Amino acid sequence: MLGEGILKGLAQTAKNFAGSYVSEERLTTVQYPEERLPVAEASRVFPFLVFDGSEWLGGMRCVACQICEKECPPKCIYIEKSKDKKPDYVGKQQFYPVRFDIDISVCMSCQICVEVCPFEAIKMDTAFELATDDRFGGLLLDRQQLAKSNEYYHSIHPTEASEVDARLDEEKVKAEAKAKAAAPAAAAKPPAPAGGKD
Amino acid sequence: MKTVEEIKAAIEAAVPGAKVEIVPNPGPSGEHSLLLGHEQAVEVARFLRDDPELALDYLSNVTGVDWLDKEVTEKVKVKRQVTKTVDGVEQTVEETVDETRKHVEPGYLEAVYHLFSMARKHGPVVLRLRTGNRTDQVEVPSLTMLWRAAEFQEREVFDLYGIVFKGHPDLRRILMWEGFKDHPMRKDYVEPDDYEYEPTAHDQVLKRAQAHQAQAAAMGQEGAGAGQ
Amino acid sequence: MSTFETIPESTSQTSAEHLAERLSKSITAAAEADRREGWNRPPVFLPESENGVLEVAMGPHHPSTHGVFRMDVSVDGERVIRLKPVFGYLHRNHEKIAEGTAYLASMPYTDRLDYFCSLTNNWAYALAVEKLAGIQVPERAEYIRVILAELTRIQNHAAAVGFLLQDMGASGTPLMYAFREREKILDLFEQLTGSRMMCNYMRFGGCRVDVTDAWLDRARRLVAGMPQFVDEFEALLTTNEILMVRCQGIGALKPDLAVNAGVTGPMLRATGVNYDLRKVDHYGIYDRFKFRIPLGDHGDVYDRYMVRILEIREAVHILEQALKEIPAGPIMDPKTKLRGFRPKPGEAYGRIEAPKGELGFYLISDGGSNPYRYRVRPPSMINLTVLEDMCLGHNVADVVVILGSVDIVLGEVDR
Amino acid sequence: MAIDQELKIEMGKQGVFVTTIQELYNWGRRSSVWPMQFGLACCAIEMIATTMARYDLARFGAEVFRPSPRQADLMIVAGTVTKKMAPQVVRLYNQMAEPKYVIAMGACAISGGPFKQGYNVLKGIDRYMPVDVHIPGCPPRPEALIQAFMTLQKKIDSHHLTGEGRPRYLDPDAPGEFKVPEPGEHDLEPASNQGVWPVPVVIR
Repeated sequence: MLGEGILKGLAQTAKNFAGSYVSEERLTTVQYPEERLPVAEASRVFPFLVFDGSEWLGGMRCVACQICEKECPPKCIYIEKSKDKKPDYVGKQQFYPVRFDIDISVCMSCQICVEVCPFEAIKMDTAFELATDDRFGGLLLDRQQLAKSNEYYHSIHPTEASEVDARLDEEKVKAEAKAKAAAPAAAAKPPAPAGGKD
Repeated sequence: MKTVEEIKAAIEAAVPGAKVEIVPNPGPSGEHSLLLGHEQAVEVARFLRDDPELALDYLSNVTGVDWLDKEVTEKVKVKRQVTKTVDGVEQTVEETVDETRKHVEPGYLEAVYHLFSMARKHGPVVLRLRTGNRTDQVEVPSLTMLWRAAEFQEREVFDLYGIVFKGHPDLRRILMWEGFKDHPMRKDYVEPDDYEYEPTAHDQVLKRAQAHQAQAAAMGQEGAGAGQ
Repeated sequence: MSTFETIPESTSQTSAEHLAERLSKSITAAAEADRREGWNRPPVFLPESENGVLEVAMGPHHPSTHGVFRMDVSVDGERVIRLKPVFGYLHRNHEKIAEGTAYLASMPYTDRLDYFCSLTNNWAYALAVEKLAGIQVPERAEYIRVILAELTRIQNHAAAVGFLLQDMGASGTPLMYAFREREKILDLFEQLTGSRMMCNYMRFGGCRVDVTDAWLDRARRLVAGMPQFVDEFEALLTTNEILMVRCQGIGALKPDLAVNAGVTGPMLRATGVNYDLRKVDHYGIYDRFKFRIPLGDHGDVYDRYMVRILEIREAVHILEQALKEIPAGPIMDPKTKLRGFRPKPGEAYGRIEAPKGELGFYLISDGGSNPYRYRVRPPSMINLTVLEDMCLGHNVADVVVILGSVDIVLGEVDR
Repeated sequence: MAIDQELKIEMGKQGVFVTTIQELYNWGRRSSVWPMQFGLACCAIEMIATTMARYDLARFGAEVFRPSPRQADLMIVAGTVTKKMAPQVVRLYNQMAEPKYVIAMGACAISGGPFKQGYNVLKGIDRYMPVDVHIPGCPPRPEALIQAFMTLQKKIDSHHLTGEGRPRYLDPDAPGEFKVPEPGEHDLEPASNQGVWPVPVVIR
């Protein structure tokens, strides 16, 4: 019969329309600002810098090694290395970034900076509500804007963050053991330059 | 499927006077290619397509490659006649001297064709065509008349590399606009200086941004729109 | 004080006549060239109408071209007598940028080629590099790749059919159905890879992160519900009389022309040519799965539509098998370095069956950290070679439908 | 002239609604911003996803996507603008009727994004025409587009009809059309429209 196919299709849409009153499955709309979809744990938008403890500059894990700057495909990271050093999470003296800028108007959210970072310092954030009318001011993030606490990292990527913490703790234990082993050796040989092993 | 050597032999048997050379591929993929001479290229390609055993009816990929001029330095031993005073007597002695010679191997543009067979489900056979140099002898014969698949791809190679395909029915620019002068995929292409605000510039990008700012400063306030 | 230019009175010809004359000359010349070289092309329609010929530039801003694509169409009344595609409005220099950066850094750029199917693009590039450097991929990673590629195929085909219907004038409804399913698949992608569209997931020698059991369970649930969606989609469309009238016999393509023009993917299989790289190249682990290749008969728009729907069903079969059999094990080849990756000199051409056709990557390495030559063989662009042949003689309204059935993505056409 | 907010609420409770012409005008403007159906690249897919059932941009008064620039108020530049496409984008913008707004969606539209170093990529659409809202992301999530849309609505709400804070389309001296660039032999000419693109200098 001519028109049968059309009627079949219309029945389908009618089923979906009526079904949307009773079934969650068929009512897919998310009323965005009031109601939000759960953010996936692996979700990534823009990078941020992790710091330990309460002070953002003191606890920053980044040692300004500039690997992410080199590997970043669209070249949206800019780092300036410090002249002096500060202790990092295992107590080793390290450089820190005096300047760490990410231009999020260029960033392509590819996560390669996170993958290449050997210090677990840069991670991906999940905040996406960043629309602004100020292109030159609003889209260039400096190191203070980028710094987020480890607690925040735990809140957005719990599984990944605990793994990272476990790894860092292990390293710390190893480093301490090494330091302990090195201390008697250093004491036995006083002429060796102090701190040279670091 | 036949090996490259067998294909070469088959071509030489079928197309008299065909110039075919094997270009080896040192990589693990082992896809060696056949370099064709210009005169018989279309004949050879027709043979490859129509030969029932090869039946390469499907041209998958056409692309260009730009090989720049290479400066080759080599050490050559040269015999030279030197006049020497030996035991108070002047003599002419032949001596071997090391000499470094430099010569420039001219670069060329290359069109690469990847052929497969849909009928017999084998492949790839890689064909290469080379131009004389990179400036004025940039013609190679077109294979569009044999495989329509080459139509847009050869146009793209013409657009981006500047290889002129002789016999192509509609050789116009395809990706860039009409009136564009350069061939941007060539290795020595210089981009136009359209400066962009670069807050995170480093390495080459920083160099370019600095060059632009220096240029803008030299031109004064008039052309320094970006300097303001 | 008029600023309008006056038209010289000596012009005896009207512009339409002039146009028709110019056009008929060019068409005759083209036909002449075709005869000379024995091209297999359908006969060229010469303009016969007295009304003259109208040249229409469809695009680059056109609601139904899939992005920024232009067709210069000459129409005689409603009939198309000449059609030239114009590309390049989204030419964003993917190849040039890739030749200037490290091998790894090109991976996120491949996501943006065919932005519906980022995971198959990743796979094609990873496959080409693995071929170039001789890397082996662990078994579990191969399974993950197959699962993701088939999910990509489902969402691409669903969206392609939705867009085809959108072009046909069914504004909204089929596309909404397609996007409803697509969103579910995108949620899966996001949970695994972190991003909805630009997944950047595969690496040379494996995958970036491992799938969890929870994710696999979710995928199994989604795949179990998929046949129901396809049934619903088909009930909505397949026997719809309007769709049949608009699609059957429109844009028919002969198999020999399709092969000669390098057409691949569902478009080729709709003409009846059995050529699917999953069966031909046996790349990955596709020979472990049982699946059939749907083939068309007439090569028209309706066949392309049907082939896509059937491919969704076959993809569901593959997914069911892969999700059942996936083994435990590593997901990365331990020998492959992430940074400082330098393959030995050589070249390789790697290709896979992407949802749109054969997606190939041709790489030349000179031993450095950047590829010397990086080329993408874009299936969408080469499938457009036969666009003119398919459209000649049809109405203008059909051109939009035919273009919709080719299923192009401009990011890949122009790169 | 502003109304005392508390008084207004109090009167609203009594069933008397008070407003100003300005508020009414802005309310009308922001509640029916119709975008143009105009996609360029990857971000366009997320834009389409935003209009689909799950995110449903129609809830914000952006009910229909108009294919014609003459019927649209908002241009969402969704995707990479190449140099070949830029003249057409500017021409479409010029053809839109006032008041018109522009959202630059995604990294490419803002600055060229990841493709910034390409020879055929325009390094930001704001070289040629003014942009109201920028959304970073590659591509931004559909929610991000909705949030940008609400940002635009807030911006419209803050407009004054007269005086300093008035928008561009109420200022007779401000240009409504911008020069369409011409494709030249090596690059677009001009490379940017003077006055639209104030670029800060970054000295390193």
